[in-house]
Amino acid sequence: MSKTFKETSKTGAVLWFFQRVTAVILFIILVYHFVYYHFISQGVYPWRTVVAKMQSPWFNLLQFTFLITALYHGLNGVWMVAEDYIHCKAWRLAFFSVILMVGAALLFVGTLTIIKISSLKI
Amino acid sequence: MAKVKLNVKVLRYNPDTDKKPYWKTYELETEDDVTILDVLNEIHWNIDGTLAYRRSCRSAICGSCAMKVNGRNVLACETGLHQFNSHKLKIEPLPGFKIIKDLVVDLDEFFAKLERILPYLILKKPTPDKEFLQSPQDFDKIQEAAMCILCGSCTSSCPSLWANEDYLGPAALLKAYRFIFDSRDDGTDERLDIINDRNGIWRCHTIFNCMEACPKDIKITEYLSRLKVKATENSI
Amino acid sequence: MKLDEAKLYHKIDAVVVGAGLAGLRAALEIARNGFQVAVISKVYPTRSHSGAAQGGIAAALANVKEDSLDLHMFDTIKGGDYLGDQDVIEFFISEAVKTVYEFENMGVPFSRTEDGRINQRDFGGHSSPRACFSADITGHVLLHTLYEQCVKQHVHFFNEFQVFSLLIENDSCKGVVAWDIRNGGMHTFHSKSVLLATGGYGRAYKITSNAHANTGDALALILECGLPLEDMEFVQFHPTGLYKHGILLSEAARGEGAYILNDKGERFMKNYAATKMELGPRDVVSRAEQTEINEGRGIGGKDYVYLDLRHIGKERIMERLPQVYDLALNYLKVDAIKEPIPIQPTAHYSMGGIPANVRTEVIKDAKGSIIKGLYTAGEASCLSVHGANRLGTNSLQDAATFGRIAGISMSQFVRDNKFENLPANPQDAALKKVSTFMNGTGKERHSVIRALLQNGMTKLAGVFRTEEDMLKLRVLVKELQERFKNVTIDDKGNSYNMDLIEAFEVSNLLSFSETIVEGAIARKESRGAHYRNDYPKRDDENWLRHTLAWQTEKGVVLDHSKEVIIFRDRYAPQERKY
Amino acid sequence: MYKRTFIFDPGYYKFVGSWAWILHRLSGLGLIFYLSLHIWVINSLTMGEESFTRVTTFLNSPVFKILEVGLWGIIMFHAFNGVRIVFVDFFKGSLFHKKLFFAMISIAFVLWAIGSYLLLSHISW
Ligand SMILES: Cc1cc2nc3c(=O)[nH]c(=O)nc-3n(C[C@H](O)[C@H](O)[C@H](O)COP(=O)(O)OP(=O)(O)OC[C@H]3O[C@@H](n4cnc5c(N)ncnc54)[C@H](O)[C@@H]3O)c2cc1C
Ligand code: HEM
Ligand code: SF4
Ligand code: F3S
Ligand code: FES
Repeated sequence: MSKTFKETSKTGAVLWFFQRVTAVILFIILVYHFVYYHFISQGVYPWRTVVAKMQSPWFNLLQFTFLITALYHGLNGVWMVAEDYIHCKAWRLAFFSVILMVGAALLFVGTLTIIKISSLKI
Repeated sequence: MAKVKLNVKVLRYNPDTDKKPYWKTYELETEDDVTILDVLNEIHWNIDGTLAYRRSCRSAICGSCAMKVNGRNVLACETGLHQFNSHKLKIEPLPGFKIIKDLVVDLDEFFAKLERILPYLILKKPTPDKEFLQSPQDFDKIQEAAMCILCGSCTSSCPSLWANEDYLGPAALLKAYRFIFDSRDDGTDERLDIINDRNGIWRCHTIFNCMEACPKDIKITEYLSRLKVKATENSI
Repeated sequence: MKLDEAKLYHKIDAVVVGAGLAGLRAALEIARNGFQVAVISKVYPTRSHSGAAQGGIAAALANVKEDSLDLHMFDTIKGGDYLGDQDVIEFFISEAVKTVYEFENMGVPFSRTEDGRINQRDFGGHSSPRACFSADITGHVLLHTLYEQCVKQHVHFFNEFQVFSLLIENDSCKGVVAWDIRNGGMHTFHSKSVLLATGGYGRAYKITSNAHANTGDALALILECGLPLEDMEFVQFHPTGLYKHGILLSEAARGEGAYILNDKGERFMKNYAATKMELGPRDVVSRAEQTEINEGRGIGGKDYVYLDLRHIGKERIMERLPQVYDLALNYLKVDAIKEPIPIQPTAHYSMGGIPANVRTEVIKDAKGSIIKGLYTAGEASCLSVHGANRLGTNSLQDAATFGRIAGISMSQFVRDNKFENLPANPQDAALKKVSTFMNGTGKERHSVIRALLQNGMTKLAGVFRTEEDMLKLRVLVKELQERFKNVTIDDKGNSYNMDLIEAFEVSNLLSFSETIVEGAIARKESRGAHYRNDYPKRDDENWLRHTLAWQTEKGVVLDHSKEVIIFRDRYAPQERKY
Repeated sequence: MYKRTFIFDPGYYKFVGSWAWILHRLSGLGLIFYLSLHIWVINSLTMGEESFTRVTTFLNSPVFKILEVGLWGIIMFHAFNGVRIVFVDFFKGSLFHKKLFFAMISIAFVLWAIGSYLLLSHISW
């Protein structure tokens, strides 16, 4: 039996389970998000109107949840794909770091955006 | 029962002389009610004795004769010509395994993986004088999984295995299911610890090729799902 | 290919040849006793033919209905037409219950009764539901469980190794020589004790329910060593073999009420066994079928009759007989719900084999002198539990129980004895076999010779036998043996040389078939599975005796001096009526 | 011994399960790629009125609308197949996974068509 088998990682259950939990949350948010922002609010609106709408706390909460779950779900998904195809331990580690960094960066930018929008003076 | 002309393409490989497998075509005439195994026998016995393949029971119970015929994994012995529309056959060894010779593949890893999941009853209670009691409902949970003939069709058809040869594979995981869900067994924790692994159950992405390939129609994916839930319950 | 010399020599306490139920059970016992044991098998253990057994394993557990050891013993003796040795049978029955409970405790998934105990079903010839079963895959689950237990005990497996010769010198067995099928190369296994558990010899027949691997290799090797075989003329024919294939359709079909019909659509069993009809014992039904066929009432005048399930109804067929349905559909394109299934009698079980005593030690003569360190169990052996006709489900029990006993005997032997020196040039005999085939220059194909032999055996020494037929067969076998000397093979390579293996197997078939023929010619009576048209009666006066057959320069030598052991006070022979 | 490599064995990809898996994987990767872009684009909203207008104008251009129709399709597929996967994992979906696949795909398709109509109908061509 190949030696590689012994490099275990026991995080599979957590990844698997939360991928599903986030999937269900995403399903709900995403449908809402699309229906609301892409179908209903169509056309070119004045900046002021849009930002005003975006400053409601309810909207911010939703946006933030979406950001977190989608990032987690998406990057976790990428990591699961990587686990399938990258067999060398060092490469896996490297890839994982990249994912973490990208995740952190996106989280930062995304959070910043939300905060900035809500603190904009109209 | 009429005679038919067959055109049979077989993937040949002899480790002593060939660098790479190659296709060889045989033309022959047989009855139309024969099985793929009969066709191979006919070739081996009367046309070309160098062809090698595994077979024994020829009644779909020993699991020797799994191979890929016209694009899917089957047991050669239970697959009749009539299951195909044409009289052209394309026969190759199971994908994903190493070829020893012609249609004979290396099963050492396959069996090693099976051994890995501790495929025997683990008892932490004393054995009774007679039998352990087990309800018919509990028996039903494992009956289908116990039908597995270890033919390797499922594991060799799984894209996850093609990408990662260390993946335990559906056959071994099904065996794990068979013991973990056996009401008599006390080894759940040990076994879950083994399959809850990078190369274990989490490499299954419910691709269902295994279920398509299984000659015994075992609902493999369903059992693997139950294992995943069990493993999750145990570690979260 | 250059092979490492050191790797071709193995020194190990015990060698088990054959990884069926008998072989694995023995290996498990030896390993549990702390000795080194190697299992040599020409197929992966889980591919052994024990896995094909469907019906069940017999033991008088009385889980479903009242039962007793006595009754089981009586059924077995009567089923065997009083040729079984009753001391062995008594021992066998007394161990049977333990064997099954042990299996259960090892994890075999048995079907269960409502209150959670091992379920049991009726089976032909047993007077109480005694067959412990697991759906219709009993042999399969037993075999797999045993294999798994052996894995747990770190038994050394030599899979896809075929034994080519036995190392017997001065009535003592010192090991075996085996060919590595996968890579080529001859390996010597030097051991204190050897178990032969290579299964049945159904492959001597054209129509058989046996696996391709059941070529009785060990029997031929025994003959080669100048040792005898016992009761070889007793070959059981099962009435419901799938037409042309011989694959077994379970007895359960008739249990569920299937009819057997001839060309006129008659349930002809009414002419042969009016009370039991289709549920008569195997030999009776097989003979009835064969008579119909011989007298031209086969379907369309051909050599088969119909097994008719149609009246049973779709639901019940699918629920109770799924395997029968699948087999008919996959192999013959017959939809059993709408059409009757073509069947014919099929060679099924070999009562004869390597003679041994109740401790499974191989014996070399009618007096019971043993060969030191050589053991046998399972279908390859003839301890004479089954006599002239085996009852369904008794054979798994036989293989398992005497496998265990063999393990115990061998452990004892290994503990008490030292390694003996190997004979000089141990590999010579085996290598010579390989080189004869590899360097053969003749034009004969082994497959052709085998087909001729199998045809001959099925036709001339099948369900019905006459002196005339068998004399013809004797000539045929001799002729084929001559022709075989000119055999050549296509494949001259080392790796997975199936051609070589098959040539070797055909030579074995040719060798022991002789003893079947000679035994059958000599036995001038009809008993159990052996039926002579010219001597249709059982003859207890003269024939309550076993046949021992040796192969010599001058042909087969028979000895009938080994008398059947009978407890006259309890189980005196009586007429066998069902 | 010879090891055949089977990164892609077309012979085997003809069953519902493996297509669902491949598409799910590709769509998932596509989505995370898009999400990254999305976050970056939204960020530009905070740069002030000017950049906002530039971006929203682009977002309402036919080119982007057509891209969005594609995106909507990918999302619908991934979302509904994702629901199928959840069913397979937790609710014995394995026993009818093919039917489930076609059912989910149908719903996804219908919603995709409706959504696409809505998206495209807002464009001033
Ligand atoms: C279709 C069918 C159904 C049956 N159903 C029942 C049933 O319901 N109940 C019942 O009690 N019995 C049944 N029997 C009979 C029973 O299955 C067999 O008698 C029993 O399994 C024999 O077991 P074994 O261990 O002796 O041999 P096997 O299981 O046949 O094993 C033989 C082993 O020997 C090995 N071998 C052979 N030659 C060599 C060699 N030269 N070198 C190395 N290895 C070798 C083989 O690889 C194999 O592993 C059935 C038989 C058949 C054919
Ligand atoms: C709409 C709701 C969504 C649902 C119901 C959903 C569902 C799922 C599920 C169940 C999986 C696990 C697949 C598996 O383990 O085999 C998965 C994987 C994945 N998802 Fe989603 N998802 C959704 C949205 C998203 C979004 C928005 C993204 C991108 C950011 C995304 C990216 C991924 C990726 C990359 C994978 C990994 C693919 C793989 O493992 O094959 N998903 N999704
Ligand atoms: S699960 Fe099915 S396909 Fe897989 S090894 Fe067992 S019988 Fe073969
Ligand atoms: S094909 Fe493979 S991915 Fe899972 S469902 Fe079967 S094991
Ligand atoms: S030969 Fe045994 S399964 Fe096909």
